Amino acid sequence: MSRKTYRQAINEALAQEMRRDPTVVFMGEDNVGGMGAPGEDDAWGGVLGVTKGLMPEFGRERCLDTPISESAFIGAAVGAAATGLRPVAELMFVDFMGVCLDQIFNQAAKFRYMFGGKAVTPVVIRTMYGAGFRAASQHSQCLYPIFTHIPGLKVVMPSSPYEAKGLMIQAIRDDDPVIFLEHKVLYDDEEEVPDDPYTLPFGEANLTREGNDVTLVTLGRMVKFCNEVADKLEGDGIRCSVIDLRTTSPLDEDTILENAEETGRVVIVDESNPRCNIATDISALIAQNAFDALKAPIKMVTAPHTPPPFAPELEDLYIPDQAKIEAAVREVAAH
Amino acid sequence: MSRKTYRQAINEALAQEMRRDPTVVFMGEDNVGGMGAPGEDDAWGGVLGVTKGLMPEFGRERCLDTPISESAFIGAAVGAAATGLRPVAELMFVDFMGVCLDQIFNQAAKFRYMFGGKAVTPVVIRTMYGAGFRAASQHSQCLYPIFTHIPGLKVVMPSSPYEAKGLMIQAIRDDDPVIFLEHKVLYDDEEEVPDDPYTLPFGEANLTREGNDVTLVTLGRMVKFCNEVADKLEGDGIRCSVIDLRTTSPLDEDTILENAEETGRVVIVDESNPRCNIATDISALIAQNAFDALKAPIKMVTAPHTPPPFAPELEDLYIPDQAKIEAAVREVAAH
Amino acid sequence: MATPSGLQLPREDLLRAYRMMCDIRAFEDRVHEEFATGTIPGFVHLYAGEEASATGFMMHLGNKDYIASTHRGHGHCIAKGCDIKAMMKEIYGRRDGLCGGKGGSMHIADLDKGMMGANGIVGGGPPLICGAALSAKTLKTGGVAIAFVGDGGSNQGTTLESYNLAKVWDLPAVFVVEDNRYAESTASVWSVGGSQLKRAEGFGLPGRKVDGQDFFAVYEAAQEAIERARGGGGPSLVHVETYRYYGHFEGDAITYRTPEETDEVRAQRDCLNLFRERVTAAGVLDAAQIDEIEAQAKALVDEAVAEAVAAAPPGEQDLMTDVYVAY
Amino acid sequence: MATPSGLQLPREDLLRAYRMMCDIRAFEDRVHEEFATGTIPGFVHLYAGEEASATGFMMHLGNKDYIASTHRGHGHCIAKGCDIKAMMKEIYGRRDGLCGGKGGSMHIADLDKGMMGANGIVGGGPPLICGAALSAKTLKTGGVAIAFVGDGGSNQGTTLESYNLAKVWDLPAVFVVEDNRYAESTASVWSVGGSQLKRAEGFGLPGRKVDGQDFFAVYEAAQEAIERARGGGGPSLVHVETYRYYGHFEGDAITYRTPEETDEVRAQRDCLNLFRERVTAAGVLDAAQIDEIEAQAKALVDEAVAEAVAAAPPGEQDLMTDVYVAY
Ligand SMILES: Cc1ncc(C[n+]2csc(CCOP(=O)(O)OP(=O)(O)O)c2C)c(N)n1
Ligand SMILES: Cc1ncc(C[n+]2csc(CCOP(=O)(O)OP(=O)(O)O)c2C)c(N)n1
Ligand SMILES: [Mg+2]
Ligand SMILES: [Mg+2]
Repeated sequence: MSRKTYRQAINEALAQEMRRDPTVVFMGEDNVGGMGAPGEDDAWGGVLGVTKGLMPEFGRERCLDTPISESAFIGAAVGAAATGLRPVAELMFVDFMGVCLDQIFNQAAKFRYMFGGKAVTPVVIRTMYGAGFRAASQHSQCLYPIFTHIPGLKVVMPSSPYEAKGLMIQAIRDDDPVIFLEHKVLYDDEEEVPDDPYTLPFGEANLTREGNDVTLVTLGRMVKFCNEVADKLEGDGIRCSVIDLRTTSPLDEDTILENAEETGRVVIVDESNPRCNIATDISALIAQNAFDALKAPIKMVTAPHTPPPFAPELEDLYIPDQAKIEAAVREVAAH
Repeated sequence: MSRKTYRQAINEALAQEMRRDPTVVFMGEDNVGGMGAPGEDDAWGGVLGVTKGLMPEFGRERCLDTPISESAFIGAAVGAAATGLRPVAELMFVDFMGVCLDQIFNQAAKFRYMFGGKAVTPVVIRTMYGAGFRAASQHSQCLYPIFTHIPGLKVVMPSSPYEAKGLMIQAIRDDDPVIFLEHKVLYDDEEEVPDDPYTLPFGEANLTREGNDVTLVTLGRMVKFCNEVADKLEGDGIRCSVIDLRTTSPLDEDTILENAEETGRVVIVDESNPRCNIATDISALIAQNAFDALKAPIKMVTAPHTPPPFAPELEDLYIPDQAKIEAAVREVAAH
Repeated sequence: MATPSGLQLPREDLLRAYRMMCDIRAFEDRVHEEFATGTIPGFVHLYAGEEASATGFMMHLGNKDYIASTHRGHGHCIAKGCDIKAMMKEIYGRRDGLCGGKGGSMHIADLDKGMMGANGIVGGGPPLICGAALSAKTLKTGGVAIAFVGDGGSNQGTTLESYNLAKVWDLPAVFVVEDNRYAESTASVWSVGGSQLKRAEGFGLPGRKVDGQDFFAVYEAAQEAIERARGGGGPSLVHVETYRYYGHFEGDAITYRTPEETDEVRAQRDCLNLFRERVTAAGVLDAAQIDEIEAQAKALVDEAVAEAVAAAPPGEQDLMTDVYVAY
Repeated sequence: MATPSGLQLPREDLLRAYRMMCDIRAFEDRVHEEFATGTIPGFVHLYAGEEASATGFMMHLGNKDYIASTHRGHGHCIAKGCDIKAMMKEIYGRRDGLCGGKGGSMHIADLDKGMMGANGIVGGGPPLICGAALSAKTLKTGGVAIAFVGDGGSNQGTTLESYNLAKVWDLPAVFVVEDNRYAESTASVWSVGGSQLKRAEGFGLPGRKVDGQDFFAVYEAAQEAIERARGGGGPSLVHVETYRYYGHFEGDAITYRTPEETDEVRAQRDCLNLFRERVTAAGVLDAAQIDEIEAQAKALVDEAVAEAVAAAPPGEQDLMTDVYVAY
């Protein structure tokens, strides 16, 4: 056990799985870096350094740089997964899905069904999401609702270093295509993380706080915000449960519904744009299945229906923050 | 006024707008057909004949065939829209979005915001969606929740020939990027459609039936099914309102909420896959804003969380049908 | 032009090749007929006319070699060794079809046979084949991977990116552009700027053009490309000039070309006829053997249709299975 | 090599060209400095070193001509005539920045100036430029459209498809591959299979390679390509060999190349130095004029920074505007 960043936790998960299983390879733009260039050998480790240090141990055959050809190399990862490898492919920013989505949603996600259960496609697509870097409209989106909408994909969103390591190891060992979403603002977050390999299960949410007044359902970076709000409100006598979904597909419906039934008051916090997102998804689940237990309208805290803006002042307004979450909880608690 | 099919209604809308406005052009694979080929001149008019007959009047300069290069030609439509034309581009099946989504969601949808309000991008992307043709997993999807999720796009889903003509003319005249979704099973549907041009507004739902017991919220092909169910249940004393959304973005929240408040009982029928879709979106809207008026859980009738299957027997089970809708309404009415 | 190497093939290989071509032709002709009766659902794209292409390549492949096909996949499937009866059942949407009735004509696959699927997405296959080639290279299986793509599909960005990725990663891959002159109604002389061979060169791939109606020419070009890939010589491209006899899909009124054009190819350049003439003229096979193979193919397809018609469809219990390995 | 045509440019054009290059250099050098102080938010990619490329092309363009840029867009913006002060404000995220502070460095655009935007998506521009060229052709504006793309972006399928579409539609378009040897940390000698010129040929486009450090060479190649497009001669490609002085983005530790490599280009092949030497040696401009232009550029950028620093950011009332024309 030692303190590790989110970045280190993912790196360690990759290293340990690559040691354990020779069929695990990774690929992506500059994932090692420096191909054909006169400088250092392990030059980059990805744009934010997540895979740095792995190539010297595992070699260029298993640590692959790629041209800027997402369709080709994400598709190659999918094809390799169907033929014996366990590739971890990096889509640098989730915002780039538009140039390669077909290989993800029509190929990887559908092979097993279209082929009558005969295909196994254990590919992991790592990708960076979320606002907070002043990276503007094309480098700050969430987009995980889109993957969640697609049958055949699993969608994983680690909220902390501990979560990241365990979920990444599970993702690599999992036999289905997994979209693994890393929040760019979390990479330097640090906490105690076991040194040995471990897995965290998909489809089992993590109850990070327990309280009988209000249920907060959330995911990714927002888990941290929700825990902070829950801590603060405890002082005011409002006791919140906080559910970290961990995976949006599969979804742990039981934990959500049980908790919502207990409190009767629900706030869902989702960093993505508001239409057809995880907040609406969970809200609908509860409105259909726990209706009779509800004591208040279900509140959703999300980004607005706009692209992510560049200016820091606007981006800060765009991101759901502790103040907005607190206000929503207070409103629901008072209903 | 004369009887026209859905196909003819769309064709007529295009013809009338092209006559009115010389900047309107259309493009797509085989949209005229026969480029470079030794046969007939107006050989195809698109794979299901929607644009057939327009080229002889408007010429090859405004009626453009394309190579199978969706990124390039959908992007070209977007670029042309930003520089003076009003292109109507056909993405043959919405299932093909994965090879060109970037030009739609990162370019067209975001220009105006990213450029501080200075860009105008009046592009229409026509595309065919939905199950029922035994066309299997990659040619039968709905996917409109994905477009609805993206700020900057308008999403239009005509439910009948009359709707199709008026909404298409509005789409062409509209200054924002519009995704215009045509259900492949509706093309041969026929009804009375005015001969003169007319527009139907975006963001104003159409109340096709009025009743005080249950509110059915729906769209596209499902409107027909819901109306049939409403007619049938009327005989059993269950009076339904049926709301045809017409556009999912913008969304007519007022009509939905008013009607839901009146009946207190809501069933949402959405042909798409169940996670993060229009059904969850509407459900969440109501659970947040009309909660106190609700008398029953909000029911959703959707496709299951699977790709569309090929075998007719499976596809028929996959599609939300009148029996499933009726069961949901009865359940909600009885709560 | 007959290549000497072709006619020097062992007799059993000649028989095997002709059987593949006849199986495909019989299959496609029969599906064409059956479709017209309304018993086959969905979109169906037939490969009749192009048999020499699939056969010329697949003769060199084993089960550890992978191919990715297109929407026009029956010929590739049959040549790669997919079970013909299970294929027919799949096309009819039957529960014991090759894909449980869930895929249909556009999604027939058999990974055990190295057949990664027909594909409903034009340009869907080439990236996948880079992956299969990467597996072969990384796991040192000795296998190669081949992407078939149409003239229309050669304009899809996914295809073009794959040429480059295969080159840059130095993969044991072959790209086969089956140019049957049309993509739906659009002629390749119009849609393809430049040329297939110059494109190959543009990405650093060796390229070669062959007469796709001549089995022996395809066979030899395929051999060169596949041996190069297998021997570590990297990816390459083969441009196969061929022709489809039926419409783009079943139901196509074929207004964009003339019946004369089709008649001429059928009469002058049919790949089965050319093969037959070649081997009988050279005396390496005799007419009776050839006739027997043709008759066997038809009989097999007759049986396949009869069984498919009689087979049971999937039911409610099948709708939700096979989405995930575990969920 | 100096081209005679270059030095025969009218004096005012030489002055204009040098001013463009100096404005870009001063802008980028200063943004580099300011970024290091932490006052500029976001991802910033600088064009310093590549000025002759943007300038050589933009000298031939007017407001009815459109360009699409890349993530490394400042140089293209300045050369296309975007207001430098408004650009600086945009980079600082100010309310009266060129895009209201909503776009930032990666999304500066000014459609009135024919600048269709920097682009955060590699390969985002070429399809758009096919559209701008289509508008020019259909509306008979006489305009041309130019897509700038990096060596890395030349491997993106969207770029490759656009070559073909421009050819097939016979558009007044030019594709400029600005090959600065690297895409992030990856060298173009590795990532680009084949070559840019052979790719152009592959799609039927005339292609030409130029020394991008030599303004006059770029100017002439640009003239040829642009005149061809404007005259109805169709699309073409120019491969510009150039170099970026700073890291991929500000903050890059530049471990993948050697400082010596950069020093050598700066010392031997700097496009401003080469221009200066050429025109002063030929006696068409004198050193004092050149110095004055440089000083003016620096002063302008100083003012731009001062105003940007002092300018107000957008606020809550701006968050939800500009998503739609009407909603
Ligand atoms: C991405 C995508 N775009 C368009 C289509 C529709 N479509 C199916 S087949 C086809 C023509 C393909 O032509 P070609 O590649 O030459 O193959 P052929 O049909 O001639 O065998 C088209 C346009 C598709 N399936 N996928
Ligand atoms: C589709 C997409 N993939 C990857 C990236 C990340 N990215 C931004 S710039 C860049 C390198 C681009 O290299 P090049 O095209 O040579 O342009 P340069 O930076 O050298 O000017 C990459 C990989 C992106 N923005 N978009
Ligand atoms: Mg073809
Ligand atoms: Mg570069």
